[in-house]
Amino acid sequence: MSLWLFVPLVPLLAAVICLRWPRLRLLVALAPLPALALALWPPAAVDIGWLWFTSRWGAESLFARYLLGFTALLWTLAGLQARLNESLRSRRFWLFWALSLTGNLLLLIAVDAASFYVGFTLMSLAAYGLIIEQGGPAPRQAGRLYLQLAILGEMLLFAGLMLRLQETGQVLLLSEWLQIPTGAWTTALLLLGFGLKAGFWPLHVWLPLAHPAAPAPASAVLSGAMIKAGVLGVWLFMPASGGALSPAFWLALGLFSAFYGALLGMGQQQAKKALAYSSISQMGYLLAIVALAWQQPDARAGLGLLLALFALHHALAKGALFMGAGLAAHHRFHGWQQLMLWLPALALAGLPLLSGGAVKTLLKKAVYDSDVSHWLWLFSLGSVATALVLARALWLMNRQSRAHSPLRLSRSWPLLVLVVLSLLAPWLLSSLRAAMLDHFELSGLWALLWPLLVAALIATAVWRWPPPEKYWRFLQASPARRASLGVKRLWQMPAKPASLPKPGSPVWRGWERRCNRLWQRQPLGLTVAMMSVLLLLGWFW
Amino acid sequence: MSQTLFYLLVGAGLWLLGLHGLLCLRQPLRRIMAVNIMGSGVFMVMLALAVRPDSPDPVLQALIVTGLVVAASATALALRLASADRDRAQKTAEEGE
Amino acid sequence: MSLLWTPFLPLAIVLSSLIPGLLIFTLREEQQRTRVALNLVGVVLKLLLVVVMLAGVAQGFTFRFQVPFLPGVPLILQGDALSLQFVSLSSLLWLATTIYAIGYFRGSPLQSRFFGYFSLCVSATVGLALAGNLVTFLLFYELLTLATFPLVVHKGTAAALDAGRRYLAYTMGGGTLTLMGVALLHSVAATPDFTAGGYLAPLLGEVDVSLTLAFALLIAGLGVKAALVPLHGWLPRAMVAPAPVSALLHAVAVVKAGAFGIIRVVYDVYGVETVAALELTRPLLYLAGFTIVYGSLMALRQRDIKKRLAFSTVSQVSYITLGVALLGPVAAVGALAHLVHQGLMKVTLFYCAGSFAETCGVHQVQEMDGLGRRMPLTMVAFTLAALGMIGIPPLAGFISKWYLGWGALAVDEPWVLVVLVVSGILNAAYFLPMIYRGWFAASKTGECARTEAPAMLLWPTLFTAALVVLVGVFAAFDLSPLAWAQLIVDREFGL
Amino acid sequence: MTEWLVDSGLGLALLLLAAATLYAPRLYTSVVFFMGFGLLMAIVWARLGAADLALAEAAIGAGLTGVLLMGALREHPPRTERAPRPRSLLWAALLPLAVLPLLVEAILPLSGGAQPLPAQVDAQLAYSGVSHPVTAVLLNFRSWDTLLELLVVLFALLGTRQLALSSRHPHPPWPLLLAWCRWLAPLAFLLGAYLLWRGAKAPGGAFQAGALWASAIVMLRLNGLLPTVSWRDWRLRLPALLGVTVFVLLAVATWLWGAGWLVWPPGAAKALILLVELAASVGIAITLALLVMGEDRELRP
Amino acid sequence: MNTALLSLSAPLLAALWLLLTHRRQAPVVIVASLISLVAAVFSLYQVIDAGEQSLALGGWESPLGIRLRLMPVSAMLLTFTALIHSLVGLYAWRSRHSQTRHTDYWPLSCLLHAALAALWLSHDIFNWYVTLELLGLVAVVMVCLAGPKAYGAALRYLLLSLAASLCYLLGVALLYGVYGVLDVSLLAEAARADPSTRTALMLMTVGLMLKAALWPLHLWLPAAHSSAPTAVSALLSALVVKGPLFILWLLWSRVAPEELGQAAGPWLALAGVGALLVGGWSALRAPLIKLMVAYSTVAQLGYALLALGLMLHWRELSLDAALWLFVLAHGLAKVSMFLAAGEMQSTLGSRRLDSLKGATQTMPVAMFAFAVAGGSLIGLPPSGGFLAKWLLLLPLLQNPAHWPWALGVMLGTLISAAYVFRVVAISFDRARPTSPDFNPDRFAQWLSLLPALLVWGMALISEQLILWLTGATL
Repeated sequence: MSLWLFVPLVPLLAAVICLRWPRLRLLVALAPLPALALALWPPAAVDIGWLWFTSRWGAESLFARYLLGFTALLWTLAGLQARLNESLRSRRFWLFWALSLTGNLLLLIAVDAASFYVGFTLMSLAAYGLIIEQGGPAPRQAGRLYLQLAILGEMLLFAGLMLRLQETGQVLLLSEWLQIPTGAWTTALLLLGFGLKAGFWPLHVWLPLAHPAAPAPASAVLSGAMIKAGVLGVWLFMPASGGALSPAFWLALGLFSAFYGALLGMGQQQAKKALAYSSISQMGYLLAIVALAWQQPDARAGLGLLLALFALHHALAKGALFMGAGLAAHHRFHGWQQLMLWLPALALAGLPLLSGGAVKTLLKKAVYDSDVSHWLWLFSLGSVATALVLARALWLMNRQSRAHSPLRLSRSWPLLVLVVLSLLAPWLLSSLRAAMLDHFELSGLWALLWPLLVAALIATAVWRWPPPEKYWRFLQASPARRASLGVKRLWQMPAKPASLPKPGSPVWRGWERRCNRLWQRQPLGLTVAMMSVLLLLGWFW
Repeated sequence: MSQTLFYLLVGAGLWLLGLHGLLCLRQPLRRIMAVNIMGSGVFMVMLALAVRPDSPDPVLQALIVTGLVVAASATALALRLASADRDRAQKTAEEGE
Repeated sequence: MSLLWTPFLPLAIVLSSLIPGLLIFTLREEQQRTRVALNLVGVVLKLLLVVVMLAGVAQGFTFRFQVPFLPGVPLILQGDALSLQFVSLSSLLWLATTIYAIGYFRGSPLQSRFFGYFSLCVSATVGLALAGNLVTFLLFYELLTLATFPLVVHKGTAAALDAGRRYLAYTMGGGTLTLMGVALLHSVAATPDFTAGGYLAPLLGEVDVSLTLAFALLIAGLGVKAALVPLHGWLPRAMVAPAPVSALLHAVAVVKAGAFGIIRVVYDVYGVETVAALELTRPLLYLAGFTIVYGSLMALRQRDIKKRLAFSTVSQVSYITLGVALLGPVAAVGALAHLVHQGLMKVTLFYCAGSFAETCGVHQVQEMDGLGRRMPLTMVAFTLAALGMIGIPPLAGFISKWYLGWGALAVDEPWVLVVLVVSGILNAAYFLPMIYRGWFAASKTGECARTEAPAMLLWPTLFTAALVVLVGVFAAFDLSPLAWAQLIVDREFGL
Repeated sequence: MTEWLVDSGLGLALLLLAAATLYAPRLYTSVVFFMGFGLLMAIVWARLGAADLALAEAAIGAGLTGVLLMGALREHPPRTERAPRPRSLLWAALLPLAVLPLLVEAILPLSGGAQPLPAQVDAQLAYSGVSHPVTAVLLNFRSWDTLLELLVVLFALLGTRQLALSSRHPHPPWPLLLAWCRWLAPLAFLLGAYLLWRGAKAPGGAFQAGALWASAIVMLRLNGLLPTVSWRDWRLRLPALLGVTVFVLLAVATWLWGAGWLVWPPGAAKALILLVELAASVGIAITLALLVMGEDRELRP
Repeated sequence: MNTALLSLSAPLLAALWLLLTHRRQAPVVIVASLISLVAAVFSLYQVIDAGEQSLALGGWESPLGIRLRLMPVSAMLLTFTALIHSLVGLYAWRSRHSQTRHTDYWPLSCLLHAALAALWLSHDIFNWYVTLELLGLVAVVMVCLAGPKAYGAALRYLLLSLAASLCYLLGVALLYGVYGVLDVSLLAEAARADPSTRTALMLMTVGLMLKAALWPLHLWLPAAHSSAPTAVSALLSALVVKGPLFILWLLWSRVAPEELGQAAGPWLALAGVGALLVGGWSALRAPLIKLMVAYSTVAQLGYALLALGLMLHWRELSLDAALWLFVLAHGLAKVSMFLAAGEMQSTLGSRRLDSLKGATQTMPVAMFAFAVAGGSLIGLPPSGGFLAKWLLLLPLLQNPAHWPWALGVMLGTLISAAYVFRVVAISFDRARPTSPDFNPDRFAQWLSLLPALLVWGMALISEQLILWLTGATL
C-alpha cells in the first residue's frame, strides 16, 4: 500500500462520506491535504500493477512537486471558501467537487500516460457539475458548451494519445516520451485535445462563459488549477523538441492569445468574465513558455521550472481574484480588505516584489536568452494589456460590491490566507527569491514598472472619458454559445416516424386474387392440362 | 399397317380423347365417362398387345380383367360421390333460399 | 481432476439451465416459490460449474463432450478459453437478470412460460459458446432464435408481434445463410473442431471461391444477430420486449451470439492467415466501421429510451466485429474484452431503463427530468454505464476502446481511430443529455419524492454497474476480462 | 381386305362413339352412347379373340357401368349443365394432339416381338390346378393382384357407405322389366354359376359370374322379391366380405401350415381356386348389387 | 420377409374383423398397428442383418409370379407406416375432437395401412398399379369421412387419381409391350433407352407425380387434405403421397436407363424447386389453418423431388438418403402439425388462421407441437428435417456449378420459415385471444406433440441413420 494511493482515494472517500452525511463537507474541502503533504515530503514513485494498464504514480521532480503543491493548496483554500458559502450546500456540488479534485490530483501524480488521461478526463467531466451548479440558463448554456468541447477534446486527445503511443512503442511512462519525435497528426490532435482544456486562443471559447457561470470557488480552481492541466499535458506528451509545427508558431499563438485575451477582457461588463479573459491571456504566456522550451530543448529544465512557477503564481493570484470576485458580488470590501483584491491583481500585473514581478523577470530573462529575444518588447506590451484587464476587473468588482453588506472575515478567511500565501510565495521559493533580487536594481524595477504606469495612465484616461458602449458591445458577443445551441438542436432532431411497410398494395393483391381464382375454379381441368404439357416435355427430351 | 398396330393406335386415340374430355368437360358424369374412355383406351392397347398374332398372352388378359374390375369399382364410387356432391350442392342452395 | 467426469462438465453447464427451464414450463402460474427456487438453483449451479471450468481451463485442461450427430460431424461441447469468456459472461448476467426478472414480473401473468423460455435462451447461449465445431454452433444458433422469439413477443401486443415477426424474418434469414455457409465449408473441408489458428489454411489456392463465398455467407448470417448494418433492422424493434429480455438480448444472448460467431469463424475456422490471404476482412472492417457510426447517429435521433439503447447496441456490438476484422492480436484483445464489457454496460442500461419504466413510468428521454432525485441509485448505475459506453476512463468501455485504437494502429489502419472518435462523440451526444436530464433538470411534473426501484430490480443493476467500474479500474488484474482476453489471444495467435 | 375393312370400321366407330359420348349435347344421349361404346368394345375384343375379356367388358364395362350411369343420371338434371364452347374444345384439343406423335412413336415398335411370358404360362399351366391360362394367372400365378383387386372392390363399397345421399329413392321400374325379371333372374343365377364352373377350363370366371349374379340380385330387388337388408345385419356383411376374407385367410393359412404365402398345395390347388372363386363371386355379386341399388337405409344404418 | 408380410396382414385381418363384427373398436386397430410395428421392426432388423430379401408369392418365380421384395428402404417405410398409424390411431381414439371416433375410420385406416405395406413390398409394376388404386380409393373414402362438405374435393381427387392411374397403366402397358416382363428387377436388366421406354417412363412419371401431388400437379391436394378429418389429413400427408413417390424413385433409380435418368433429372429438380416456392408461397398466403398445412406438404415434397432429380442427374447416390430422410422427417412432422392444427381448430371453433390468436395461452401444448413440427419442416438443427437438408445440401455445394440449386433450397427454407412462423406469431397475440369453445383436451395435445418430439429425437440416432441410409440405398 503506497502513500500515493491516498492522493486520489481520500477525495473519493470523502465524496462518499459526504454523500451519506452532507454535513461533513469539511472532509471534502480538506481532502487535498494528503496531496499537499506528499508534495512537501514526497516518497518514491510506485508501480500499481493491478490498475488499468498498470500505472505508476509519484511526484519526483521539483516541477511536479510545485504543481502538486499549489494545486492542493488552491483546492484546499477554495474548498474551505466554498464551505463558507451557504448557497453551496448541495450534495451534488460537493460530489463533483471531489471528483474534479480527484482527477486533478491524479493527473498531477501520474507518471504514466494512462493515469494522466484518466485523471484528466475525470477532472474535465466532473467540472461540468461545478459550472452548472447555480442553475438557470446561463450556467446551462455555459455548461453545455463546456461539455461539448470537453468531450470533443477528450476524444481528440484519445486519438492523439493512441497515435503517440504507437510512436513510442506502447511505452506508457511519460518520461520516456521526451526523446521520441512525433508526427503532424499526433501534434494536431494532442494540441487540440489539451488546448481545449488549456483555453488559449482559438480554443478558449468555453472559458468566458464557464467562469462567470460557476460559483466563485469553482471558478477559482477551474482557472487556477484545472486549465493548467491542459498545458501540463502538452508539456508532458509532446517531445522535448516540440511537435511537427515550428515552435515559433506556437510562440506566436501564445502571444496572440495573450493579447487577444487581454483585449477582449477589457471590454467585459462582468468582473468574472474579465478575469476569465485574463486567464486566456495568461495561458497564452504559458504556451509561449512551452514553445520556448521546444525551441531550446537544452534549457528544458529551467523553462520547466519557470512554467511551474508561472502556473503557481497564476493559480494563487487568479484563485484569489476569483474568490474575491465571488465575494464582491455579495459583499462590500472596505478599507484594508480592498487589499485582498488589489494585491493579487497587482501581482498578476507584475508589480515588483510580488510573485508576478518575480515570474515576469524570469520570463523576460528566458526570452532574452532565447533565439527570439527580439520579441521581448511584445512581452512588455503584454504586461500593459494584463494590467489594463485587471484594472477593468477591479473596477467592475468595485462597482458591484458597493451596494452590499460589509464583508466579515469569518466569511473570507480562506481568501485572506490565499492572498497572504501568494504574497509569501516569492520569498519562500528559492527560484523566485533569486529573481526578486533583480527588482532591487533600477533597470529591473523600471522594466517592470513602466508597463504598469502606462496602463495606469490609460486606465485613468478611459475612466475619465469613457468610450460609448457600442464600441464595447462587439467584444461581448458569443458566437460559440450560439453554435453550441445549434449543435444541440441538430443532434436532437427527432427521428422520422418509422414508416411501416404497407400490407400488400391493392394492385398486387388483385393479381394474387386473380391467380387464386384461376386455379381454384378449375383445379381439375388445369391439372389435366398440366399433365399434357408435362407429357409434351418429351419433345425436348 | 398390321391389325395390332391399328388397334394400338385406336387405343392411344381413345386415351387421348378421354384426356381431352377430362380437360374440357365440367359435368361430373361426363368427366367420369371421360375417365372410363381413357381406361378403355389403355385396355385396348393392352388387349392389342395381348393378342399379337405371334404370341397370345394370357397374362396381359388377366391384367385387363383386373383393370376392368378396378375401373368399374372406382367408377361406381365416383358416380356415387358425384351424386352425393350434387345432392349437397342442392341442399346448400335450398338452405340458401 | 479426474478424467471420468471432465467430459460431462460442458454438458452439465448447458443442462443446468435447460433442465430447470423445461421443469418450469410444467409449473402452474401460482407456483411462484418453486419457480424461483428452480431458477436460482440452476443459476447457482451453473455459476459453480463455470468457476470449476474456469479454473481448469486456466490450468490448461480441456473439457470436451461429444455425441455423434452427422457422419463425421459429432456434436461437441468444449470448454476453451474463448468459450469460457462468453460462458462466464452469460452465467453471470443470467444470475443478475434472473433476479431482476423475478422482481420485474412479480404479479404478472404467464410467468412459467417466460422463465421457461428464458432458461432455454440461456441454455442455447451457453451451448453456442461451448460449441466445439461449426455444426454444433449452428445448432445452438438456431435454437437461440427459437428460444428468444417467445420472449420478444411476450407482451403479445401488436407492436410486440410486429417486432417478433421482424426478428424472426431477420434471424431465420441469417440462420439460413449460416447454414449454407456451414454446409459449404463442410463440403470443401469437412467440419473438424474449432482450432486455434483455423483449419482452412491447407486449402488455400484450391477452393478460394468456395472459401470466400462461405465466409460471406457466414458473416452475413452471423451479422444479422450481430446487427451489422444493413442487417440490424430487427434490433431496434425488438426493444418492445420486457426489460429483462431486452437486457439479455442486447447484452448477452442474441447480439453477442452473432459477434461471438464472427470471432469463432475468423479465428478458429478460417484463421487469421487464411483470412488475410483471401483479403476477406476488409469489407467486414468497413461495414463494422460504418455500423458503429450509423448506429450512433440513429440512436441520437430516438426519443424512446429503450430504442436509443437499442441503436446504441447496434453501434457498440460492431466494436467487437471491428476488433476481429482488424486481425491483429491487440485489436483482438479489445474485441474480446468488449464482448464482456459491452455486455455489462448494456445490461445495466437496460435494467435501468426497465426500472425507470416500471417504477416511475418513464419511457421517453424527455420524461427523465429529475429522475436523479427520484431514483438516485438507479440513476447512478445508469450514469456509470452510459459513461462507460462513451469510453470515459477508467470505465469498462474505455479499456476496450483503448485496445481497439491501439490495435488499429498496430495493423496500420489509422482511420479506425476516426471511427472511434466520432462514435465516442456521438455516444456522448446521446447519453449525456439523458444523464443531464436525470441529474440536473428539474422534474416537469414536480414529483421529486424518492421512489427508488424495488430491491429485486435495484441490486442486479447496482451489481452490474459496479462491475462496469471494476473491470475498468482493475483491468490489469489477473482475473479481469481483459486479462482473460489476453490469454485467449495468446492461445489463438500462438503468442 | 375385308378383315382390314372390318377392323378399320370398328376402330373408327369406337373413336366416333367415344367422341359422341363425350360431346353429345344431352347427358342422357351421352350415357346411351357410352353403353353403345362399351358393347362395341366388347364386340371388338371378341373379334380379336379374347372371349374372356369381351364377356367381362360386356358385363362390367358396358352393363354395370351403364346401369350405374343411368342411375346417377337421375341425380343430375340436364338443365344444370353448361356445355363448353366449341372453340375452347378445339383449343384444348391441341394439347392431346401434340402428345399423339409421342405416343405413336412409342407404339410403333410394339406391334411385333416375342414375349417370354406366354411360353412360361404354357409351361407351368399344368401345375396351376386349372387349365384355362387366364384363370391360372388370375388365381394362381398372380393371385396377389387378384386379392388386392378384391380389396379395391371392397373399398368402393365402403366408400359408398360413407356418402350421405338423401334423395335416393328407388324409382318404380319399367313394368315390362318387372315381368321379365321373374324369369331373367334365375337364368342369370344359373348362367353365372356355369361361368364360374367353366372358368377353370375356358373363358369365364369369378368376375363375370359375380357380375351376372349381381344383375340377378338387382332384378329381384327391383321386383321387391328381396327384402331390404341393413348393413348392420351380418347376413349382408358376411357374403359381401366373403371373397376377401376367404382369400386372406387362405393366404395366412398357406403361410402358417403350407408351403408359403399363397402357395396352393399341389393336390388341392383346383379345389382351393374354386373355393376362392366361389367366395369372390358371392362377394362381388353382393358388392356390385349394393353399389347399384344401395340405399341410405341399407348402407348407412 | 415373413415378418414383413405379417406386418401387412395384421392390419388387414384387423380390418376384416372390424368389418365382419361391425364394431368400431379403436383398441383393436391400435393393437394391430402395434403388432404390425413390432413385425416391421423385426423385418427391419433382418434387413439390416441379412440384406435385401425377396419372396415369390404363390411359389411362382418372376417373371411369371409376383415377387415381393424387402429392401432396406421398404423395411424402413414399413416400420414408419406402422409407427405413424399407431400414433395417429392413438390420437384418433383419445381425442375428444377427432371427427373420426365413431365412423368407419377404424377399418379404413387399417386397410390404408395394409395397402401401403403392400405398396412398399411390391416389386412389380402392375402390382403397383393395383396398390396405387387401393391407395387412391381408400384415401378418397377417408376424405369423405369428413362429411358432405368434403365431397367436392374428394370427387376431384378421385377423378384425378383415376386419370393418373390410367396414365401410369398406359406406361405399364407400353413397358410390358416392349419387354414382356413386369418385375422391376427384370425390367431393370432389360431396359434400353428407346422412345417407347422413354414415353412409358414419362407417362408413369406424370401419373405418379399427380398422385404424389408433386408440383405442378398438386392442385387437388390442398382441398382434399384440408377438408379431411384431422387424423385422416395426417395419414394422407404423412404416408399416402409418399407411396407414389416411392414408386417414382424405384422407377427412375432402378428401371430407367441411366441416360434417360440423366436427362430427366433437371426437369424433376426444377419441378422440385417450383414446388418449394409455389407451395411455400401458397402456404404463406393461406387463410385457413389446415389449408396452410396442406400447402406446406406440397412445398415439402419439393425437397424430395429435388433430391430425386439431382440424384438422377448427377448419379449422386448420397442424395437418396436425403430423399428418404425427407420423407421420414416430413411424415412425422406433418402428422404432428395436422393433429395439432386439427385439435386447435376444433377447440377454438374456427378454421381460420386468425382464430389462433392467443393459442399459446389457451392451448400451449398443441401450439408447441405445431411450432416444433414446423421447426423440422424448416430444417432447424438438430431435427430430422435438418439432417435431410444437410445431406441434400452437401453435394449441391461441392461444385460451384451446382450452387444455383442450393439457392433454391435456401429460398425454400426461408419460405417455410415464413409460413411456419406466421402461424406461431399469430398464436402469441395476447391482445385479442380467441377463447376456446371447449375445455382444451390436454392429453390429445400431448399426443399431437409426440410425433414432433420423435422427429427431433431422430437427432439421437442421426449418425447411424444417415450412414445406414447412405449405405442402404446405394
